[in-house]
Amino acid sequence: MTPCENLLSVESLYKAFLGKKKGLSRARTPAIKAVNGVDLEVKRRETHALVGESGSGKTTLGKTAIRIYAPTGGTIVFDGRDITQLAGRGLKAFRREAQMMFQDPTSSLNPRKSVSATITLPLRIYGNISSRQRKVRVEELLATVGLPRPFQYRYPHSLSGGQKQRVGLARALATRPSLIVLDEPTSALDVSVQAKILSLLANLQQEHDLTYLYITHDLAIVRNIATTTSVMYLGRVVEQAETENLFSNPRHPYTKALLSAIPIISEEENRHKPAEVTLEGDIPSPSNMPVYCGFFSRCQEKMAECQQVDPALVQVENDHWVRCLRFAHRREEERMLYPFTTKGQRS
Amino acid sequence: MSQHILEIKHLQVWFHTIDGVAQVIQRVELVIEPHQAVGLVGETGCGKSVTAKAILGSLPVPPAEIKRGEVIFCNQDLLSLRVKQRKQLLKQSMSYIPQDPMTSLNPVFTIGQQMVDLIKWHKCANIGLGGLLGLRGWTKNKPARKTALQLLDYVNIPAPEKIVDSYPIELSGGMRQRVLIAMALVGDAQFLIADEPTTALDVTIQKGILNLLEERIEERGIAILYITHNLGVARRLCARICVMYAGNVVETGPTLELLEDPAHPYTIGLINSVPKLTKESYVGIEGTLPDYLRPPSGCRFHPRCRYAEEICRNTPPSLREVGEHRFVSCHMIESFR
Amino acid sequence: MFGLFILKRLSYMIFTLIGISILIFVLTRVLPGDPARLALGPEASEEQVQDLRHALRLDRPLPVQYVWFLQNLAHGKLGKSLVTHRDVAKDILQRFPATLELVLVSLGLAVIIGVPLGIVSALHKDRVVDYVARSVAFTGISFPRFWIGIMLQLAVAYRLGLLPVTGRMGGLPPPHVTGLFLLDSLIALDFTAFGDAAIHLILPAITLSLSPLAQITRMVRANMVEQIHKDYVTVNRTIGMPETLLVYKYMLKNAFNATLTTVGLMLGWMLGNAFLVEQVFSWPGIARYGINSVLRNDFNAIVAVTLVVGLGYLVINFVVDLLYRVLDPRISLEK
Amino acid sequence: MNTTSGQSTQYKSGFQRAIYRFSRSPLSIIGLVIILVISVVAIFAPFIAPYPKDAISAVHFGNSFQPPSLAHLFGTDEVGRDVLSRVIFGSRLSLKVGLVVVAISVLVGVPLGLVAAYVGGAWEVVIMRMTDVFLSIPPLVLALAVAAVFKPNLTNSMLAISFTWWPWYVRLAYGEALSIKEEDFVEVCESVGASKSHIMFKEILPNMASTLLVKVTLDIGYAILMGASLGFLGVGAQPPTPAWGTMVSLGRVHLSRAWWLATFPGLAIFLTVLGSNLFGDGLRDLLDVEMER
Repeated sequence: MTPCENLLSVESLYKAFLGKKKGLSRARTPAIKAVNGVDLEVKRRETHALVGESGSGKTTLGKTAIRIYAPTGGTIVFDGRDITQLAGRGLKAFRREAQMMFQDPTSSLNPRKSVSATITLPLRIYGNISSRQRKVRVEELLATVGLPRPFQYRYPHSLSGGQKQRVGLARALATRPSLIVLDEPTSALDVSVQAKILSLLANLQQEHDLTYLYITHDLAIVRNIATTTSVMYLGRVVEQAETENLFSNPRHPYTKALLSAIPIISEEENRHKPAEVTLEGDIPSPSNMPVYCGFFSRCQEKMAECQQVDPALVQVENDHWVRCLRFAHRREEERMLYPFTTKGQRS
Repeated sequence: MSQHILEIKHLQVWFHTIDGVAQVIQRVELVIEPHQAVGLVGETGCGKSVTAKAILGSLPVPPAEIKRGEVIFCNQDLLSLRVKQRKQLLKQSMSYIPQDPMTSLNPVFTIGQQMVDLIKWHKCANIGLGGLLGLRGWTKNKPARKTALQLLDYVNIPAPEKIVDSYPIELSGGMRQRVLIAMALVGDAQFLIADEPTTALDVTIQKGILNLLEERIEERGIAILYITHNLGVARRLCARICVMYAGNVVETGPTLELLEDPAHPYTIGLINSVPKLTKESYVGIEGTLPDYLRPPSGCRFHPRCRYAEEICRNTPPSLREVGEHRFVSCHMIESFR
Repeated sequence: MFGLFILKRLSYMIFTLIGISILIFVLTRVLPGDPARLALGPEASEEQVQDLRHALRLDRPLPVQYVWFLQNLAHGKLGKSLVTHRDVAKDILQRFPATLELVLVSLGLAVIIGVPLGIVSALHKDRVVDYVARSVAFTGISFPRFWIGIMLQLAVAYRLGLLPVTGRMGGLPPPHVTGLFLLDSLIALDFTAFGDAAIHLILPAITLSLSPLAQITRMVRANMVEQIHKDYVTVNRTIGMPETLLVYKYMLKNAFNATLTTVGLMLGWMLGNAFLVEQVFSWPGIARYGINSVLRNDFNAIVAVTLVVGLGYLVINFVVDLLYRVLDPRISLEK
Repeated sequence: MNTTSGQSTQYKSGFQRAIYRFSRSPLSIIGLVIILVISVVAIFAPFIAPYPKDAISAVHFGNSFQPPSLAHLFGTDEVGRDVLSRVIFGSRLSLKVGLVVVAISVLVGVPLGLVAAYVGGAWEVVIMRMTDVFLSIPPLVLALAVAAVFKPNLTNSMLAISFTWWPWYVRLAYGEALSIKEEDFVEVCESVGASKSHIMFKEILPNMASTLLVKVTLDIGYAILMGASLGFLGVGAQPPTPAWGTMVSLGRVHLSRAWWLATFPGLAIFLTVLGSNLFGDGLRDLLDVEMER
């Protein structure tokens, strides 16, 4: 089968965490709908950014997309194969093709295991190569992520934040995956170290034809490394577009608020920022989700009907989708022009 | 004497650890004018929080040791005052906003109880037995509670009546930070130290808090020392920025000038490492942070500096004026600017 | 919210109680050693033993025995003691106040001395006071209760003759109201009886309270020290809050919650360890009664004592949990 | 702090740092010394004891009830045996009780706690409820009941104590595993496809090793204490075997006439438990600090 254009495509994906059990009775506290119907397409060798604030479900989406969590609804297609219901051996076989790099450098490495033991684990499970070859592979991986050879004998407590993230990256590369989900890899690092990790990630993408699903809340990074960007709010994609397009012409009020809130350094960056928007209030809690548009309580451009209708994701431009009633009227016109491409109701 | 509200002269702080003596703060010079917002910017481990603690006097003395230096505040050197005197002075004119809203409020008392204690304490020396026991009735006492409600409203908290009787765990991060700001504004302090108050918050909520801080500071004419690792936040709030690296103030100057045309090699490297919306290429800084147990001799940036010469390796530089209110601590400044 | 919590805990307690009864029931019935033979002693004839076995329904299959046992339990009949041939329930009712009094006084002693000692040693960490407090704590824990009891008896009671060696009352016990002699004598305003009961109580109470005293001191110290590192302490101190307010109101309340669980545990622990102290001081409590029943394999009594002590344990844990919820809002408000 | 330009600071390795900090707290050193002394005494008992034969069966009615003297440092008992020798041999028994009880409890309790915390579901409910049942009976009562049913001897008393001791380790392992399994590296192993047993025993267990070590050190002392209590109540090792608990109980009968019979074995118990307590506590402060780093 010819390798289809999308490495990973996700359709109306749901993931809810059951609330705590109340005593012996069956009743539970309301389920937390972390991912609430998401459609996503990640093309090969692309960096697709998932942007959103805490509680937007971006990390859960990342983990569910590569089956670290089992989804409660929707379908996931990886490289043409449906991996939604995979389990046991099938799931284990799939695992080598998609890996994840975590946010917190200290907690993603077992403090009691040496660097080489951490990297060898995936090799032992998938590599079926002799231990001597494994040692060579470990040294090779350390070199790829820019760490000197003797680092393999060191323990996590003697490494800096940046060095720990490089070990995490080496571990992710061990099984030669085609997709890596990066969960805010640099947010715990200092700016100077972050720059080096980001350039390392960029080089590795070229050398190993890697596809990245880059999860972050830092739009400045997204602007520099992502080809496509999806903005998430309360478990849903509220806007998705080519990164250039999103920054030059943001449509959804939340995206505009996010863009205007980024602290900038140089004067000319101001030109890339939309008009001043300040949000009040807090994100509604994911356990009792409003039935209408989640952003209603904080939206500056809210209209009356925003409180009745739950907006669907609508195509406003080639490869630019928005989930907002302001653009809903487009849907009627669209029905005439492109009857089958409204994302929400894929036939 | 001088009209500065706070002046730090050649502060040096060492820490005695098991592995040896960590010379964390080598030389910090800092001047803050009344009604002025100064940003103290630096990466993790550069000593900015230690400087703040030295001013507030909350440095744990057994491991820490203030080798030399003076912190002149309201014409008195805080370091030489006795604890009682310093507390009295701080009580009237200085206050503090902590970094992590999640752990900075006492979990087992309501917001009202904590604020009323603070308000009562600011007015009179002792808060009486009732306060000590935290009797529920006591917190209902009218004047202090009314001031607490006013303050909560002053920091734009919706429905202060509900918040006053709720416990910290019931509030979101942004809300807790606003409570902490309200607490910092209890006494009419002229000087405020904020230690990265918005780092733990989301970008949109951070913007709200920064707007609030900006308005209240201008209204009350408070001078603020704003500590952060994010240059963008410093630009948004502060008129002047001091850049710190490895226990030294390497450069100070008006915000816009410093960001547009940085002088010190480290500041240049720092600004170049930040990914910008204009998609300019970002390149980090070579090498890693120095180890305080065996700090590099002379200028502590010399191992990572392109312009390092022999002089940089032996003698530590001192702040030199290179423009209007612009100071840089670097020997080779003339050669590459 | 509270109703639900209480309901949940009660169902949990009943469930555990049943668990205990099964455990003890199995222990006494299934394990080797024929209870009837042991009770009647070696010289009893074979058919005498068989009659007893039949009377106690030991010959029936196990589940039937257990059901029969539960029925009796429901009616409060705990069966006859093979030794005293009196109804076990009466024995226990008569002896329980003695143990209760000993345990309560010892706990009072431990808390009154332990809590302040813990606070002081936490505040002056690693200074003389701290070392003294910690060494007192360590010795307290390490003393074998029975041995320290004997030593006290030997030194104070026997050699110096200051205090009575054993027993609970010299003269006549006060009129029976609650069974707690101290209380009863106070109610009857009979101060000589009160004095008499008190001096009898001193040595056993000290012996029993030594280890809980040490545990409470350590726990209070550990909790207070933990509080010192918390952010809110440094923040309040930086804002300039006076030390006394900070320590005695803010830190103490945090530390107190955790100490409460220790006090609860100690109360339960004491119930168990009263066995040794009552044996040494021949204190007429259920613990001593329990030991004799175990030694003579009077299995009805064993089951009864274990159930009573187990129930006491569960009630204490339940009360501690309830208090913990009241004091610490975080748990009940957890969304 | 990481290395500077080139010359790497000579860092005391974790172990050296631990030794340095340990040596700074006097209480822990005393604890270590006591434990070492008692272990040496236990191992070389036959050579150290002045009258090795007295420890088992020898009887000299001639010099019974001799007060402590140069010949008999701890005096002699009712049948003339040297109390010091019996106490020295008694240390063997006690250490055996302590080590066996703790070993059984760790081997039974820790895996159950791990499974309950990591696998969860039905396992968790069954294991934890059973633990609650065992722990809601005061340990001494349960041990007493178990020991009394069997023929009273040392092995049975050890089994009785272990029977009541393993639930503490289930609870300890359960609590630790619950917090460790939240760490990212556990999720990484799951995402890489490591087996459940690998994660439990090779990822989670090593991280709770230090807390376990502290509890083991403390528990050896407490297990000895429990063993002595059972001995005192008459269900432990029977005479003439030199068990400390039994010696105290027998000594109590002649207390007024020969105070030394009960005093010295009791002192030995006290010292052992004190040693393990001090050393355990020193270990805990040490490991907590190491955790903070």
